[in-house]
This record gives sequence, C-alpha cells and structure tokens, in this order.
Amino acid sequence: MKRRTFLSGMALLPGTLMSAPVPAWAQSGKKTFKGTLVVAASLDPKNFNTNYDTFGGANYINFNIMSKLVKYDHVKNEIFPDLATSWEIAPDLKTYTFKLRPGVKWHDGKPFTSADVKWTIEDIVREGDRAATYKFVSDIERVETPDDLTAVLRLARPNGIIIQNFASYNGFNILPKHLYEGSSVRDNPANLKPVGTGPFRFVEYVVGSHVLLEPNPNYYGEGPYLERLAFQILPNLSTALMALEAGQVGYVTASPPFADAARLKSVKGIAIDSTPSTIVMWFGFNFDKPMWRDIRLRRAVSMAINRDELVGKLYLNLVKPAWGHFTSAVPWANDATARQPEFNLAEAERLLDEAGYKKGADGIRMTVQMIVFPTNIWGSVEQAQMVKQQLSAVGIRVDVKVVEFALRVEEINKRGFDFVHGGGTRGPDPSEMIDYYESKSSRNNMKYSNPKVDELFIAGRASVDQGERTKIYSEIQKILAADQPMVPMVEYSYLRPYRQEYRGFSWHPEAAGKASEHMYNLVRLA
Amino acid sequence: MSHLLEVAGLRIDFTTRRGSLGAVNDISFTLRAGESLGLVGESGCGKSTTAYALMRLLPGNGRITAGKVLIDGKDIVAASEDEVRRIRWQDIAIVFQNAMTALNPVRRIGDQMVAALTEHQPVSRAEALDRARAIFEKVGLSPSRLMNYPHEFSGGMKQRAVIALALMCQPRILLADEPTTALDVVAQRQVLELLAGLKAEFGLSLILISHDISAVAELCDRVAVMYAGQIAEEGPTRETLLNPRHPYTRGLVASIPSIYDEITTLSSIEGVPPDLVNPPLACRFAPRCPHAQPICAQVPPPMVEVAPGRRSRCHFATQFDVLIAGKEIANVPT
Amino acid sequence: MRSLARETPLILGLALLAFMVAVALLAPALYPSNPLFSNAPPMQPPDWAYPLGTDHTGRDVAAMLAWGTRVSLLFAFGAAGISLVCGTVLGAISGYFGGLVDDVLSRLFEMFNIVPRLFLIILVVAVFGSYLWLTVAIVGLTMWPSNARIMRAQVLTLKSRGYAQAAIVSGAGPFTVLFSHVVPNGIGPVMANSMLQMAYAVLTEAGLAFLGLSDPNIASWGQVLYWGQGFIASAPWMIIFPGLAIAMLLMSFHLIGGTLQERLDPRQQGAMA
Amino acid sequence: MLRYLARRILQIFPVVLLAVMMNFLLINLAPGDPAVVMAGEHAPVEYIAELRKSYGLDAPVLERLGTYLVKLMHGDLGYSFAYRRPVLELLLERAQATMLLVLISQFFSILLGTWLGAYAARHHNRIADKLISYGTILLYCMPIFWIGMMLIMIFAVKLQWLPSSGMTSFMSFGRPRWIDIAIHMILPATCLFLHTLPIYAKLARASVLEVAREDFITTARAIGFSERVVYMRHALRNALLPTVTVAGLSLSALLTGALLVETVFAWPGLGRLMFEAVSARDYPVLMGGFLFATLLVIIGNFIVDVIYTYLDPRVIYS
Repeated sequence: MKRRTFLSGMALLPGTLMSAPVPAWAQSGKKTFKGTLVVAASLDPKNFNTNYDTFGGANYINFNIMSKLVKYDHVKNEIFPDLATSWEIAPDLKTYTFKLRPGVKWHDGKPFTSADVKWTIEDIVREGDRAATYKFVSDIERVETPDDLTAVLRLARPNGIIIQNFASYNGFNILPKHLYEGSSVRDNPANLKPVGTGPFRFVEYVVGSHVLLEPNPNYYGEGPYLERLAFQILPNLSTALMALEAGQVGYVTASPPFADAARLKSVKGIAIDSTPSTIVMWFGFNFDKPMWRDIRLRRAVSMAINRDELVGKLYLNLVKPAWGHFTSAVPWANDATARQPEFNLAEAERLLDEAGYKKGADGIRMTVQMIVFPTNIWGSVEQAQMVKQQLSAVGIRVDVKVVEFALRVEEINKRGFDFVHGGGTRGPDPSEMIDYYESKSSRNNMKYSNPKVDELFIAGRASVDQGERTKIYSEIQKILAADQPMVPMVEYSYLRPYRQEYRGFSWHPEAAGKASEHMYNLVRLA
Repeated sequence: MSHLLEVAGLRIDFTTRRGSLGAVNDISFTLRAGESLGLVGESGCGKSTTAYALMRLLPGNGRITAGKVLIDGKDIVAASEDEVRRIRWQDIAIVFQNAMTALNPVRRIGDQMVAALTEHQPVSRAEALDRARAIFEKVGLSPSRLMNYPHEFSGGMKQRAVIALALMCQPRILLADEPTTALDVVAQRQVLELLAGLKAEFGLSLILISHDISAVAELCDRVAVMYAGQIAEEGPTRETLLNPRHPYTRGLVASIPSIYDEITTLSSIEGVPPDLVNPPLACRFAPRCPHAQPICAQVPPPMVEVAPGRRSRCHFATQFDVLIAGKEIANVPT
Repeated sequence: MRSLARETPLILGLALLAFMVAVALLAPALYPSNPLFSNAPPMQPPDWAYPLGTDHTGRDVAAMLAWGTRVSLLFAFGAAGISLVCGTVLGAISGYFGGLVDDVLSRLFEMFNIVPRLFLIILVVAVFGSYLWLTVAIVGLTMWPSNARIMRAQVLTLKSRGYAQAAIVSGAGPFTVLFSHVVPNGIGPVMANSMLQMAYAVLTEAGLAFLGLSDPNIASWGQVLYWGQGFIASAPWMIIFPGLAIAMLLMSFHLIGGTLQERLDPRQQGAMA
Repeated sequence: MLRYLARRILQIFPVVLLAVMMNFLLINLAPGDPAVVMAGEHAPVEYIAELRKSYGLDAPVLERLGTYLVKLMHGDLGYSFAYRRPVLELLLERAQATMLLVLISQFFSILLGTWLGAYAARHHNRIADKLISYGTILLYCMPIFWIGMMLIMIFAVKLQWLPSSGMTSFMSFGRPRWIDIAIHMILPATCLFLHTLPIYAKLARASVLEVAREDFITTARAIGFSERVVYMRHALRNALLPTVTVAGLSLSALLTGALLVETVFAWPGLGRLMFEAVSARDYPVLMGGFLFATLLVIIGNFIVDVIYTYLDPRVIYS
C-alpha cells in the first residue's frame, strides 16, 4: 500500500523532495575507484545508439554510459529520478514539466541542458515509426525549454503513463545534441564511441571481444566505485559460466541453466541470486486458423498443460507457474483471481471430443506446429519440448520448429503455425501488456482481437490514478482469462551468478531507488 | 692371396603374404682383390637381392637366414648396425640399377657426393669438393656441373654421376647393379667402357650384376649364372660362356647370336622360373630343362667342381656333352 | 595368425560399426517411448536404471544416444552416399570425356573447394531450417568434389586399359564403357575416401548441433552434446558419453577407411621387394 | 615467377568470379529479409520498404549482383547492415584475431605433426608407429569443440592456469598487450592444434613411407647414413610436398574450423563474425567473409607454389 502512494506521489507531486541529496563524498570532492568488474555479455553491442534501432546487445551497456530522464529501480520496480529531478503533470495529462539536474556534464565536458532533452525527444518524434523508441514519445507534439534546466513536453493527446514510458527498459536515452545535431543520426560516429552522462565513460569497443568503460568522476548519482568496468562478449553460455568459475568474469548477464544452479552455488567464490522478473513465458494460438477460434480447444490445451511439472522439471521450482495474463511481480496491477483453468486431463479430453477432434486409431487427434525462438531467457526450446510431451497425453502431436531470430517475423507472417512460443517483459507497468493483446500491435503474433480489450488499454493509458488503473487492468485480465488467447506457463525469474567479492548489483537492497537493472554504479569490491 | 669378399652358404628369405619366400638359397662365391665377377640370370633370380645382402641393405621383409658374408674377413651378417654403416661406401659401394631415381632429386649432386665422403672421412667440405671435382672429371663429367640438380642431367650423365658418387670414398669393392638398363645403346657402351677404365685405373674389385651377358663377357674375369635363387654355374667368363656345363647357361648363351656381338635382349627360355615360395624339391631348373632326366625331378643336384675354378649345379655336369647330344647316359647318378 | 594381426584394424572397425548398426536397429525395441520425453528425474548420474544418466530435464541419455545412433548413421551413409554418387558420376564424366566438359566440371570442383564448406552448410541450414534430411543432403552435396577428383584421376588412367579399349572396340556406347567397365574398376579409392567422408559427416552433425542448428524433434548425439555443454561440471555424463559415441563411430570409419585406402589406392601399393 | 603469378591470377579469376556470384545468389535468394531484421520487430511496413530502398535491396537480384560486382572492382565491400559500419573495416579487425590463431596453431601442427609422422614412418609397424597412428586417429575422432571444452575444464576451471576465453584480460593490466594475447591464445590455439595435428601426422607418415621406398633412400642407406639422417634429412624433405599442398589448401578450411573454436573460447574472430552474420542476414559481411576465404585459398595456393620451388628444384614455373 505504501508503494502505491509513493509511486503516485512521485507522479503527481512536484517538489524539492524528489531531488537527490548531494552525497558526502561529492562534497569532499575526491572519489576513489577500486577494482575491475568483468561482465559476461552474450551479444555484441554492435552499435550504441538504441534510440532509433534496436541493438539487443547495447542496452545493458548503455545503462552505464547514458542516462534517461527517469529509471525504474530493480529492487522494488519503482521509478527514481535520473536526469530529471522532479516533474509536474498538468491535470489534462497533456503537459509535462521536467526540472533537470543542475551541474551535469557530458563525458566530453560539455554541459548537459534542456536543449539536449528537447533535441533527443523531438528527433525521435521526427523519425516517427522508423525509430524503435517512437512508441514512447508518439503522443508528444513538441518540447519547450524555458530555461536550461526546464523541459516542458506538450502532448497531442492526454497520456498518463509518459513517466513510466520514459523509464521503460527499452526507452530512449538522452543523447548529446552537440554531437548529433545536423548529422545523420544513424551514421554518427558517436554511435560507436558513445558520449553520455552516466556513471561510466566509454573507453573502447573491440568488436566481438569487449567493451571497456572507466568511471566517470563527475557522476551525479551514487558511485561509481569500480576502477574499470568491462563487458566481455561471451556468446556461449557455458563458456561464460566457466569463465565465471575460473574467476575471469565477475557477473554473467544470461541466466544459467536452472539445473546447474545448485552446483554453481556450491562453487567457492560464486553466489547465485534469484530475482523475479516481469517476464512471462507463454504460447499463443493462431487465430487466423479457424479451429483455434473455438474456445473449447483453447481451454483443452491449457488444461492439458501441467505447469507444476514444467516448473519442477525445467526450473527446479525456482520460478513460479504463470496462472494469469499479467505478472505477480507487480501486485498492484495483478488480478490473482483471473486465472487459467487447473490442470485436468480428463476434462481436456472431453472438450476435445466435444469440439469434434476424436482420437484416431493411432491415438492422435491432430498434429500441430509450434514455433519457438531461442532467446536469452533460459528454457524456451525446453518448454516447447515439454509442451510436446504433455500434449501427447491428450492425443495432440506437436511438431516443434525452432526459428532463428532473423526469420521470426517472416515465419510468423506465414501464419502456418498453430502455437507460437513467446516470452517477454510485461511490466513493471501493466501498459506493457498492450504489445501482446492489442488488435493492431505488431507483436500480437496470435492475431487475437477483442475490441473491449483494445478500448480498455486506451483507458489505462489515459489515467494517472493508480486505483483507477488497477480496476482497468484487472478487467483486461478477466477478459483475457475468459478468452484464453494464450497459455501463460511460467513467471520467469533470473538467476544471477556473480563472484561473491562484488557487492551492490542492481538487485541488491542497497540499489533501491539508486540503480536500474544493468547499472553497476553501486558495485564495489568487498 | 686371401679373398677380399667371401660369400658362403648365403640364404635370404622374404616374408610375404603367401608365406616365406627363399629368394636366395645357399649361394657361395668369392672375389679376390682386383677381380671382377659377373652375376647373370633372368629377372627375379636373386642377383640384386644377393648384391643388396652384401651391403645388408635388404628391405624390411627380407632377412639373411643362413650363411656368411665376409668382407676382408669381417662378417657383415653378424656385424652391428654401426659397423655395417662404417663398412658401407668405404669398403663396398654400389651403383644402383636406376640412375634416374638413385639420386636425391632435391639436393645438388655435388652436395650429395660431399655428404657421402664427410660421413665417413674427417675431411673439410673444400677437400671433399676437390675430390668430387676430380672424380667428376674421371667419370667424364664436367666439374662445372657439380652443383646441378639430378634432373638437369641426361640419363647417361646421371649414371656417370651415380658412379662418381660410388667412388667418393674409394671403395675396394664396387657393386654395379644393372648399371646400363635404363640407358640408350650409346650411353650403355660409354658406361661400360667407363667401368672398364675405372677398374683398371683404381684396381677395383667389381661385381657386375646384369642380364646382359655381352656386358659381363666384356668386363668380367669370372661369371656366376644364377637361376631361381641359386648359382647354376660359375667359372671363368670366357670358358663358361663358350662351353657351358649347365643346361640353363647353355640356353642363355644360345639365345644370343654371338657372345661378343652387340646384344641388348636376353631371349627367354621356354617356360617360367619356379615359384620360390614352394620351389621344386629337386633341380629347380628341371621343369624347364629340355634335357631333363627322371632323376632331375627327384634329387636335388649338388654343386660339383667340373674343372679347377669351375662349378655347376647339374646332375650331368661331368657328362654334359653326352646329355645334350641326347645320347644314352651311361652313368646315371643316383 | 600373422595375417589375423594384419587385419586387426579392419576387424576392429567392422566390429565397432556392426555394434553401432545393431544399436540403431534395436533402439525402438530398447527404448520404445519418445527419447525426448522427460520421464526420469533430472540430472541423475549413471546408475542401474539409467546406465548413462539423465539430462537436465529428466531425459534418459542412453535412450537419446541409442536413437541418436540412427541419426548419425543416417548422416554417415546418407551424406557420404550422396557425395559418392555425385562425385563418381561427375568425376567419371569429367575424366572420360575431357575437353570442354572436363573444363567446366573442373572449374566447378575448384569453386566448391574455394567456398568455405561449413559456412555454406550453416547458411543453408539456418535459412531453410534444420530439417534432418535437408541437412544430410546439403552435407552430402558439399562433400562430393573430393570424390570427383579421385574418380577423375582414376578414369584418366583406366580408360586406356585393355578391357576399356576392348569394350570400345566391341561397339559399346561411351556410358556403357564408362559405368560398366571403367568406373567399377576405379571405385576403390573413392570408397576409401567415402569412409573418411562418413566420419566428416558425423562430425558435421555434431558441429551443427553444437551451434544450435539441429532438428529439435529428433534426438541426436550432437543435440545431447549441445544440451550437455552447460553441464560439464555438474553432469559430465551428458558430455562424455555422446563424445565417446562419436569417437567410436568415427574410429570405425577411420579403421575401415585406412585399410581400404592401403588396399585400394594404387599409389600405396607395391613394397620394395 | 611474376609472369607465372599473372597467369595464375588470370586462371583463377573466372573461378573466383563464379564463386562470388554463387555466394551472392545463394545469400540473396535465401529467405529472411535483412531490412526486417534491421528495422526491428515494431517497424512499420513503410520503413522496411524505405530501408530496402536505401540499401538497394529493392532492385532485382541480378541488378544487385551487377552493382555488387562493380563495387567490388573498386575495392568496396559494402556496409554492414547489422553493425552499420564498412564491411572491410570489420573484416580486417576480426581477421587479425583469426589469422593469428590459425597461423600459429597451423605452424605448430605442421611442425610437430610432420615430425611425429616421420618418426612413425621410421619405426614402421613398431610400437611407436602404432602408438602414434592410433593416438592421432583417436584425436582426429574427437569433435573439436569437445576437445575445447575439456581443455577449458582442465586448464582454466580446475587448475586455473590459463584464461578460459576471450583475447584480453581485464584483471591484470600490468602485462604488455602481446603477452596478454599470447596467454589467452594458448588454449584455443592448442585446441585447433590438436585438431589439425593428426592430419599432418598421417600425411607425413604416409608420404615418408612412400618416399622411403624410393631408390635414393636406399642410396642414402648404402652410403652409410644413420637411419635418423636418412629419414629426417633425405626422406622428409621429399615427403613434404603433400603436406605443403594440404597446408595451403586448408587455410580457408581452417577459417571455418576456427568457428567452433572461436565459439567455445569466445575468440573474437572472423568465424564468429560470419556465423552471427548468418543469423542477422548481414549480407555484406557474409559476402565479404566468403570473399576473404576465397582470397585465402588463392594466397594459400600461391604460397604453396613458392614453397614448392624451394622444396623441389624440379618444379619450375614460367
């Protein structure tokens, strides 16, 4: 309950309360840095400008180099101020006034001002759909800068979740206007030698090998404490884990196989923390195939899935079974009563018979195709295999097809599949669910469409009142539970393997309100 | 005068997939210093094998299973590997059949000659080179070609180079294994003349292995005719060839118009040599012999001395005229 | 006795291969249920119930390897078979007819030599999907040039032999002469090479699987290795047993192939005696 | 030699052209639209079309091939879709790491493999020969990535003697860079070395055995050289030609063999770059990589020819 008031207060109340106190060491002037953290990253960043194009490998590095206006912390999933120290939202939800942090300098020494904010946002708006982060700023008409430390956003439509959008993991970073203005943003040399305002400064990027950062002594927030932060690119997970065991790497971003967690934990010097995420793993039905529009079939399939077995065998009960369409990690927006049907093979068989899919002589009712895309989240292919096994019990034969990333959109567009596997973050703000369920969303791979749900999503966006929003999203979840367009299976938790000598990772309690996921400003050598 | 080389009861077996093959069986002969011996016979009769055995150079599947090879009184068969290596090229050198391949194709001829000498004698490279030059001249090659690669020489020149290589350490015995087979007629002539000249000049003891009887007749004091791994007949060259005491020698000689004519081919005697894995128990030549008698297929003929310095392995060596005349043989050995 | 010792590699190789074939044939009888179903407790070390242990999702490693034998043998025989047929036919034609045909085909061989083979395979598999048969076919289709080169050389030497000439004189057509007289006599070294290609095909399957490019619906040795790579320390049996299986099968190909090569390659025949 | 080189280039040119064209068509006709990958999942159709246009992907494939070839003539390998950087720059950066790995491991495996093979041949059919022959076959039968994992397990994780992955150490900055790289290279290079060693051992053994039957070897023995000299000085050099041929030809094959090693050891090489380019449909990088491999074959062949003239005086190019 306390959380709600805090969050809504943050959104509504302007005021000096929100500006971070100046830490003692900053006043004394001298910072000391110690130690090196090597982070095993599975992807090459390729390019650091993620405002316009998606570079999956760049995000977790950018969090340390660049800043956003606001960020989510990683302990409580709450918003904390970054470059913006406070903000004011007009009652019509069409004007947002941000007060910016004074005295901030870009890594190249130039001062950070509201002009940078204006340029960053307006350039994304100008690019429109072509920019990956456009959806977060699409309602913004223009940005006004009455002074160097004030940015006023003028919106075309009321929008109550701009702050959450700006804090989103995939949200835009504030870029230095003085380096970008007047150039082609996609070919700018700063994309490969990023200049930001974050806790670490860019030193070098050797393609395929590593990205090296050094501490920014002028960082406005707490930290950094490390002398050096390196991201070593180790695409192979087992290689990364062995490097961790050998002590060459301090933290592995990818989740290790859950079956290996117990052993890894027992290795001297290694700690593994389990941190819940807002990721839900699921598979959805292809509504372009008439048979899947029959709710009996969808219910039958959902009932034949034994989530407890899945969670036990694949994840050793270290993750939770997913019963709803949102995530229990964000309680205020989660409706625990909107649940999937319980595991019930007999009822599933009955429904299948009733729908007209009788067992053949070989015991098989139908053969379906399930497409799955391997990701960094552990276990997508394994889950598909398990679905195959569990559905075989009710006479449904599943052909699993693993599709690589580049073919994903094309494969989905062929519409030949019956089930599509997916997994992605649904929070912290429930508005993120829109991607999967809204009729026109490009990530609505199922082609599920319910006008009521679409309407409710718009309503959810147009309010800042949490109580009201809870009601709206609860209603969405109830409809989804009845419609059952997808079968949520697992509420994913990350396993975070790291060397014990490091403290202050983003999920450690001290990071609350100070660091977002993938920020290492608080990490120090014990 | 003692013998420089003495071979006694030599037996050589080859291990083959079909079993043990007696390539050479009970061979004995001697060679005095300065003397030259010709080994003649059809291919596969064991001539070359015998020559290789004299240097203990048999291939991996061949073994000397009996007998002795004494060079200057030292038994090669029983000697250690190191001792054999010291004897090679110093005491006994060989000119191989195929000059085309006997030289290392990737090293200069001069270097190969120098290496051969320095391996055995404590001489400097310069001294060795001087010697190589001198020998080159001796064998009729221009010293300026010393640093050529083998492929830059013609066949005849290569054979001369091979002979030059053999002479580097001034061996006392020179084995020449079919030294002319790969050459054209003119070159053959020249090489034979060269060998004759060298023999005279250096007092070499020479063993010439050849199926070319005319060459042997020209160069050798003595001749040993081999058949199926054995010596069929042995004696002074002229006498043996003009008046053979073994049907095989006779057949061999008869296939040539005149011994002292230019002859390039050895016309064959009807039939083929026996299988040496399972050789005939009695006379090995009997199956092909036009004069064979019942005894020939039953009793192995002993080597008999038919005259001083002349031996033959034929039951009828002493009554040879009678045998070939086809007359009744009065005194059939039993 | 002595000849038996000579044949040891061949006998050993044939015995290993026979064992593998037997396992492949018996797999459905030994492990009737889908080997990819998780019916066992996960991460079990080898014991009586699961002699090769179980994997991280509770699948029996022995069952997966037994079924995987089929995949590996399919790769070995399928890919090498395709390569054998293509290589023999094209190499023979190239060597026999010479001229323009030979020129064009020789350029084709060269081109395949130039292109990095594994990447070609990866590209096709990544693009068209990791279907078993497709992968087998593409592996086979990238291997044939070496067979073609050997066959071409064989035909060049054999076509002037008596029996070929006799067949030509007796009025047989060029393809008849080529494929019923010349090719059968020259196929030996190609067969020897095929054994090595089988080994290569099995390794390629493992390599592709290791890169995550194999059919997820089928249990194969490479798949088990792929899954096992994350558990080197905690479930070494997931790595060791498929590794051993691969080594055993490859060993059998190499032993048989080595013997064939010694016997059938004209260059390696004829000792000094 | 120069004239020979010119002729060789003229000869190889059509083959290279053919290979480039085949690569181009294969890559460009493959399903999977690079524009879709570039634009990302959320991109609108118009943007994808726009991207296609700006990268020339909307033209018919044959026209694109023509454009590509013309650009290639001018040394322009294009622009990476995935990295938004010139392909040549990327290739050169990554090729260094691969070539370092490949050349060093190749050097040692040729040296040691040839020595082992010659040693086995010298002791033909004896125990040393059997040990070497079976040992190398066994090694050859192990998947390369399997060897790699075992090496990491033993030397990096258990013994902690050597770094398990990457090319650079971030923990100890005091070392000179080349020593750092050398230390990181030990395991991957050993892995690749162990993989190629059997090839050269087998090759050397077979060709030394073959050469050992030649007459000049008998001559060398007759002269009285020791067996060691006979084999190492006389037989080996003559037996090296096949080794050189294979070494030259395998340069590009090694490039792909290095892929698995690079994956296991996270070595920032060309193999991985190309593998990732497959997933990203990064056509220009793929084409560049293929072209690089092609050039390696040609360079390899040329080096082989040069070494031939040195090894065998009978070989003369004119």
